[in-house]
Amino acid sequence: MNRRTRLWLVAAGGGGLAVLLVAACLELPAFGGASHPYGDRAVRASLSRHTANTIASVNFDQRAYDTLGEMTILFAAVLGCVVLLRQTRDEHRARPEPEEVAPPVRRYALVVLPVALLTGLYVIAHGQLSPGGGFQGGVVAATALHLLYLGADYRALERIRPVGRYEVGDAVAASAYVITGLACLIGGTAFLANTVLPYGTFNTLSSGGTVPLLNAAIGMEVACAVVVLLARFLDQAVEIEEESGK
Amino acid sequence: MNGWTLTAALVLGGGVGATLWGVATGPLRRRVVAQNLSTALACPALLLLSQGYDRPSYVDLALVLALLGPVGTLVFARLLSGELAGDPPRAQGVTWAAAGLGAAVVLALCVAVGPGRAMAKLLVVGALLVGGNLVASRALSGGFREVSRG
Amino acid sequence: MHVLPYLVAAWVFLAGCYGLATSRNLIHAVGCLSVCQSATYVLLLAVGYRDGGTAPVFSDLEPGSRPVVDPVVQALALTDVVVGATVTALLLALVVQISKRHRTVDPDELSELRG
Amino acid sequence: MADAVIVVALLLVAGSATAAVAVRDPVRQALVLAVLGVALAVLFTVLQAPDVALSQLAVGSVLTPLLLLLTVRKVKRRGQRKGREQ
Repeated sequence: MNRRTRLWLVAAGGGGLAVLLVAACLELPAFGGASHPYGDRAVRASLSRHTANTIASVNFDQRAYDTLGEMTILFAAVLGCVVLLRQTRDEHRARPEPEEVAPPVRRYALVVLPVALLTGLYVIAHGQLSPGGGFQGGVVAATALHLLYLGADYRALERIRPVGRYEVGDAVAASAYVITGLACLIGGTAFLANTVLPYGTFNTLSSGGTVPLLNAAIGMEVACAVVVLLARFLDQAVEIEEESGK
Repeated sequence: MNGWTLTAALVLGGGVGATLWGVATGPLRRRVVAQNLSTALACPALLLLSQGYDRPSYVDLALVLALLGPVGTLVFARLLSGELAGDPPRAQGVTWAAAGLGAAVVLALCVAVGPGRAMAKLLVVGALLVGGNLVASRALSGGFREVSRG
Repeated sequence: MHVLPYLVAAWVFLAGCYGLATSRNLIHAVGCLSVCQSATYVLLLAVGYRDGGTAPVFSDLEPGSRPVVDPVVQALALTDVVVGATVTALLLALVVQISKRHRTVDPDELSELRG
Repeated sequence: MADAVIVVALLLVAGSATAAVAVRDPVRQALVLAVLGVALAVLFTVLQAPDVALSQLAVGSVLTPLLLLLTVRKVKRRGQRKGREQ
């Protein structure tokens, strides 16, 4: 099937799909309508459990089992990357030479790194209060670590980021999520059910029962996963070379 | 008719729209500067929206964008230092204009919000935004020596 | 205005599919796939919007004082953004493997290398 | 006036998505994808979804471009030497 027939097939299929999509869009309820049955119930359930951020309550309380699935997908994707990007026999690891960076950029990276790390932890900790949560805070914290690569060079980053520890951290955080769920089971209720811990007072750091715990577990898991992911890509792009120097 | 959201719409439509045109066409050096400007203009727009919707918790968004926007540009400056070494981007004027707009928006919001914790947070966002974008534009125009492996 | 967000979501999805089908570089194809994914976020959040509504985050808002948008679709979109990024990383790892084994990233050249 | 912002954000997203697909070179596409990430974050803020906007900002501004550019560098490094050998 050469390129031309394939393009014709894409055009025909795309055209049909476009017609169906537009027809469906015209039938959808008007944008901005007021009937959100699930939304109202989710807000009521979240407020009944003293969780200020309803989205965190949906993610870590009402649909905590789904988030377990999401976390497993994330863990499997990072595992796949680690396996695919490993150093094979016909490759050797070349030492990355130190990189000379303009002083203002280096100062900026060293100043912003702790601020970004702090912001990432703040976003994780306030996950069940203000906008944020484990997923976003984990990515912000992991990106903050790589400021050292951007501001200085790869050797500086490797010194402060032992990859083995982050892989262990990834696994520990993933199992912490499951253990919290089992603790709820042992506590006499369903797996991952938020009826064991007291809900605390509304809009405080300890409110929401198990939501903060699951939030922290997901935050650590996403942060470690992104660090391991970027470590593998950086190794491939910066250090690992073919045996014949290619 | 909320003045804040209207200003945000203007900043988005005019500023970020122009950077979208700049990043999609033209030489690589202009595209990289346009990417830097897109975050430099989106952050004030987010601040205006948070004031327009009367939701102080949206300022966290502008804080994270003020932090990670310049880091994204540093990524491009670092990994494209090879291609950019040929004709380094010269965009001091535009970057200073964007930084000026950011500072003006932060000051306007500080006046509207009044003294207190919220103003302190706004000033932090403003400092990060202006400082970050100036350093990022400095990094673009020759922050990294042309590097083979990096 | 009542149907514009859904049409934009459909347009972004079709543009992503077009880019995916006619791409001559696998890295470009992975980028087009992430464009397709972002179309689903736009559709999800457009379905959950309510006129005059605000975010159901009550850290700085008195519950019940203002109409709120639908939090369930936001929870769906939120986790998918991060998982989508790691799946994009997995696809890029596959592209690196393909470029190692077949010395090319052009899908047309790849289909001719039968084993 | 809220509708005006929504329309502007939607058009920004549609434009940057079309640009991300139209640009064929992966390096330039990484730049346009970064701008698409910012446009999506603004659209999510306008649709009152700050959590999703925060997530898109964190992922779209640094993580995706860094992964794309590292892959381009790894693939190009192989290509260059292959070109030099012929």
